[in-house]
Amino acid sequence: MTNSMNDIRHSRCIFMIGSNAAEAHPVSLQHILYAKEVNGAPLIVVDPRFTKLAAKATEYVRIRPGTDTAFLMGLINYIIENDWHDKEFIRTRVAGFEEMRKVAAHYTPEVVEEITGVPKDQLARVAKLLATHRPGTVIWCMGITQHHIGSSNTRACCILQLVLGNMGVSGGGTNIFRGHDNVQGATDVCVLSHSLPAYYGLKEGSWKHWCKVWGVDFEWIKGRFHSKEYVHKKGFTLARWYEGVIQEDKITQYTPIRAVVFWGCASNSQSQYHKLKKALDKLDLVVIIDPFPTTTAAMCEKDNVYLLPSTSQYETEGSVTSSSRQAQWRYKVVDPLYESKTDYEIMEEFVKRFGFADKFYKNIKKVPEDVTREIARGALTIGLCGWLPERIKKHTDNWHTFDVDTLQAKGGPCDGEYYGLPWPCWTETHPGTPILYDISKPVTKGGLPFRARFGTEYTYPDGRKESLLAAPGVANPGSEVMGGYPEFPGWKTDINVIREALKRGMAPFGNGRARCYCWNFPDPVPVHREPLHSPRPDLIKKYPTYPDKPDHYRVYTRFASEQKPELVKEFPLILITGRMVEHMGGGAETRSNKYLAELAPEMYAEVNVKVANDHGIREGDYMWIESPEGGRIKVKAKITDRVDERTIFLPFHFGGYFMGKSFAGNYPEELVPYALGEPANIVTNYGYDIITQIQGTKEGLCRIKKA
Amino acid sequence: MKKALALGLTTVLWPVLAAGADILRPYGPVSPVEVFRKLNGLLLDAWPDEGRAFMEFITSFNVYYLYLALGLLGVFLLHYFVFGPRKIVHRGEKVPYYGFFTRFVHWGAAVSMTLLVLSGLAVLFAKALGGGSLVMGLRSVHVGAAFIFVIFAVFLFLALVKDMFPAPYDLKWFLVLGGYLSRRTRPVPAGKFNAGQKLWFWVGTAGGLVMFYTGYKLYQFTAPVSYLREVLKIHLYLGLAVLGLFLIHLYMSVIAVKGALQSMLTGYKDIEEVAVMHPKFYEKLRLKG
Amino acid sequence: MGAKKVFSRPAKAAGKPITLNPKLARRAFLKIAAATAGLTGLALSGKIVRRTEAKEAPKTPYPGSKIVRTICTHCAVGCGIYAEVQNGVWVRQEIAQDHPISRGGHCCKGAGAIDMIRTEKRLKYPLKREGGRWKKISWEQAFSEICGKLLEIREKYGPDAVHWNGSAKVSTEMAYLQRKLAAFWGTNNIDHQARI
Amino acid sequence: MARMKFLCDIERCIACNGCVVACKEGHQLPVGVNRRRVVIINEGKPGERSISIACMHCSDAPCIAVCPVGAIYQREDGIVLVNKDICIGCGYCFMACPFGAPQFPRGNAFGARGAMDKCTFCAGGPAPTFSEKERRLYGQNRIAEGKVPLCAGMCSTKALLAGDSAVIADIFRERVARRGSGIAWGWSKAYKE
Repeated sequence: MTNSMNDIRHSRCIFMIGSNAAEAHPVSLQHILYAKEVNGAPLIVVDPRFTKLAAKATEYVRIRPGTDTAFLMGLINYIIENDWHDKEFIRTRVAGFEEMRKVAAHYTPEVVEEITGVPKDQLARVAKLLATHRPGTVIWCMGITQHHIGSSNTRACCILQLVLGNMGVSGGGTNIFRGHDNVQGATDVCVLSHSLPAYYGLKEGSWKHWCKVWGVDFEWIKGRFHSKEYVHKKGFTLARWYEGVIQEDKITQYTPIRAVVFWGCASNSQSQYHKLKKALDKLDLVVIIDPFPTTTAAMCEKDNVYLLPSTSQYETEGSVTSSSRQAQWRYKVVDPLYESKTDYEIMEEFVKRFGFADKFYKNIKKVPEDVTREIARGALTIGLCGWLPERIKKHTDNWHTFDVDTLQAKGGPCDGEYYGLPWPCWTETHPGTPILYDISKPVTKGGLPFRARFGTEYTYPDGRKESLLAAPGVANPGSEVMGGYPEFPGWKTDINVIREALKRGMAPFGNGRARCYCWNFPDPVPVHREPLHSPRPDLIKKYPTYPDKPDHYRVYTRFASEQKPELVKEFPLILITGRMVEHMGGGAETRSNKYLAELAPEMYAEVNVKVANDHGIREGDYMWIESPEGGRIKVKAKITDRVDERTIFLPFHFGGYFMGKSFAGNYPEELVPYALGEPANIVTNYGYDIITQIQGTKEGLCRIKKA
Repeated sequence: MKKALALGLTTVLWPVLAAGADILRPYGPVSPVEVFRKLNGLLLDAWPDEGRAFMEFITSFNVYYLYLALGLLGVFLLHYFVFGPRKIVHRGEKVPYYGFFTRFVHWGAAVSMTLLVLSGLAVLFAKALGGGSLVMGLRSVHVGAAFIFVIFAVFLFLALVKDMFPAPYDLKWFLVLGGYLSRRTRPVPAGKFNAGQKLWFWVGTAGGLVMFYTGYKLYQFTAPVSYLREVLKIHLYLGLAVLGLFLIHLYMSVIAVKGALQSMLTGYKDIEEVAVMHPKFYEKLRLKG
Repeated sequence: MGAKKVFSRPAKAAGKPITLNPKLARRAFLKIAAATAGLTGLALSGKIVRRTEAKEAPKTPYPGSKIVRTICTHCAVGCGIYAEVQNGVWVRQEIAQDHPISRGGHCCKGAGAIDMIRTEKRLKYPLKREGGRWKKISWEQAFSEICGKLLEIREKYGPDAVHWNGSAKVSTEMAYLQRKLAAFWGTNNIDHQARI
Repeated sequence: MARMKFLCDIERCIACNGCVVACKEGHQLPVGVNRRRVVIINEGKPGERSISIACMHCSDAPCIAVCPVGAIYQREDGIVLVNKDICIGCGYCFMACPFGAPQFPRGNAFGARGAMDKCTFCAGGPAPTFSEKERRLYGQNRIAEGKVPLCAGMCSTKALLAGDSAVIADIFRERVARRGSGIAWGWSKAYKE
């Protein structure tokens, strides 16, 4: 999120696409509905499904799954055509606008209607609402990202905001509501196969930087790896690690995977779950560390699995980062229950036995505070330098002193600081950055320009040259250079450079332009590409997907070869998944809560009444849903108008059944969750994002029949 | 209250206010009036039509039970002292009247019925007992006894039904009120069972089954609430009839007709008594020899 | 913080239980409004209504308890939780009305956060699957067997034969340690839920 | 005299069930007892709305009128409570209630209904305040602590308002005036003056 939950209170227009915040982030609605009621902000909800959020919308746009880019580019085009774009903002702070405009011109209202199914009048109305109500915020979730063109979708959202000039202002911004409670924190420290903490990547310089922070020799770390190549090679992802075991797609790693450790991670959230199940049956070792037995434990049928009881989050402590980039200290409430151990203790035991405890804990005497300090020393790119445990605790201890509207403390020990020190929090005294790219405030007071990450100038394929630095006169107040400037050399590895930049009132990462044209992406400007399993075979030719990617996070990932126009004949219905308010993620915790299980006890599939009648299915009947990959699940039908006549919706929280068979007996005795059901991900389709390899669970196909 | 009125007014004024705030209109054409109506339908259900009536019914119904019980008690006392119990000169000859099975199911039904009546009355007059766990316990007894009773009632029905069909002379029996309003003993028009017994039989078994069904619905408590209200009404009205006949039966068999109790215990009736009280059956016996 | 007007209560003999019977005059807390109500009103009108303190602190059902501030574990909104702890037991979940983001609000998951402690479905000790059945083992056995096997796999097939699935549900510090562990183990095969 | 009331702002309720679980978890209710529930109308269609419903603590409460043992009573501040020591579980109150508030946990002999349980406005019950008995039978007594009911306090969107009628009516009217729509469903039924 570039802004914060509370900042939505200042929005004059709320555009939500691919998000069901009413179920996934109910408390955020407090602020959204406030803006709707008090500012008279239209609430535009774009979603294939009439969600609980859509029930609160002033404008609901039903869109065909997987066509978000087309719709967004259509909006952008319509806004530019009508001369509603923010010309001054684009002139001073945006790069590649002309190139983008040429691409967007293709997406006329007629074309958009053809692709997305959104009537052209509605597109015009939405575009007008966006143009006449500024600043507006754009909010999205997994409905945007979980597509093979997920990264294009997200960029299209960003471009929309750039065109409207809604970036860096209160009430504007691109706000991505993140899922898990600390997914922002875990992402910031990059529990990811393609980067070291704080998005440093896997380049040699990055390794050296972190080795310095850890106080270990880079050569030693290198020696721990199989070879030098593998130090810099992106690893398997959560979405496809099981291919490393079953190898149905060719892997590019010297060895198959033999063991997997699930450390606070559910397996039933991964698509094509029936293939993951094969991997579980094949692995030598499965270790599950969790407060609950999880679906994974029940799915393992071999004697290869260990279940270690870690404590819940309330029996340990540490900082958590909310979606708004705020750190809060999650204090320990009670001592560990039963024989469970905290994750820190388990980690220590592992590290001790692996034989590198002295190196691992070199700078860490007290857990978790010293870990926070180590992160602060290393994570310069995103400015976690100011996140010291004392400061984070101070904010949590004094949360009552922060203003609801601005999130700034009025008086008290945190006077003037923003709640949770939203990163970048450059130094120990920096108040945090409540709104990213806001040039109305000095950098030391939480302002920032766009980052000048990609040099100072770029030549586009048509020969046009453009500066990548902000236009003259555009900079934060108090900046030594009033205008664009490149990044300070060495700022990513030396805190003193950052201090120096701040002293001069400047941003360490420079003052650049936001790019509408990303030359390092497969599609420099987002373009529509039909889903791999498209329900519109006639459009595949015009909007084909990418060529296959042979070494995509160590596994061959099919794109063009997977896109078969004839598939829709056999699998005519579109399959999307989503959340229920009662459950969370894989549901291990919530399905073990008797009250939540009472409220949402059963797996179901939402079916439109027409589809149901065509298949002879009545409310509450069991039906089979089958995927092109051979997955099938038996679920109850819930007949509803939430989905349209081509779509099936499944909530993805359930587990404990597998293709019609109950696995309740496989749970440890007496620990069977109160609610069991078929995992929706058994039938989610093949398809991964070209850049991030996020799974495309929101654009698959399926067929149904009465059970 | 003024504030409530103001709220009401804003609701009514909605279309006017909303004209200026077109953008805020929720997606789709739904007015608050519509929402109000839907919610009423869903949540209040039939309450606006039935609620008040139900309250009046339930708060005033207990008193009928009281009137009935007290009234019958008075009638019994009066009858006892005016006409006295019926005694029939015993010649000593006994005829088998009730088989073992009949007696067995009769007493099973009788005991459970007694429990049902007593516990039922306890629930109705719970206030006098102070409510709480005592009455709650008696409610459980009511439920338990009902399950026992219904089994006996079915068998009792099967055992006796062939002699229980109404006959033309039953009317006459009612006209003379079974001859009980007289000190003299004259034969009354009755078969194996007189009209009063038949009435009790039908109310006790068929009515008992209805009581059981309605009671079961109340025990389950899952039916729609307006159905429950109806069911409760039936249960209470029928209960009144059952209580009345139960008390009459009790009085007749234990006090008013000497030997009646004895005959249900032993299964034999005095031939003289049969001749007087059940002449049609006596005829049949004589014909048979 | 809420628009709570708490009047003083009639003095009662200390230690004697007070019965809130209708027959007894109830004069305590005659005018309270839900914090929510107050807060939203406040939010809408911009007024700040301060709560007038009760002259005598109300008795609490959990004497000696303390409030621990913590954060809900269910989504990234970051709602605050007041956990009331008495003698090391989390006795109840209080309303964190003054939390700047959630202002006491919770969805059904957060409202039942305490269930994470109360539920009977928590894992209680390390388990191992043996002959198709779950068998209780000691921590020591668990660690030595797991780490032994992991090291054996590393030795035999290389560090990339192990895949680590980290978590977005642990603290940032723990997540960082997970990433660090993978680096020290010698692999980039580590990922977590942000990928999906 | 202050008068305690509930008001659910239908325009704000998002059917997140936060109030339901807050209530159950706060009072440790058995599964199946719903002192509060959320009802959705027009589900999945334009005009979808939801409302959170519990005992409204009516001013002229039908349950009090029909209770055959006088177990239900109303406090001076309008809160309607039940005395579980007197209640016989007959269910009349459920049949008389316009809102379906009374609940009956099972568990006696032959599975007969136990004593009636319903929303207490978090005001405990007639047992000694803060006693173990009160907690077991009625749940928390937050009113005696000067705290607000859990459901309203934990409402995610501040849709559910609870408290002194004058205050919450003010808040609600302000909201209605701002946005131009809103109905206080149930008020005319529950609070006749």
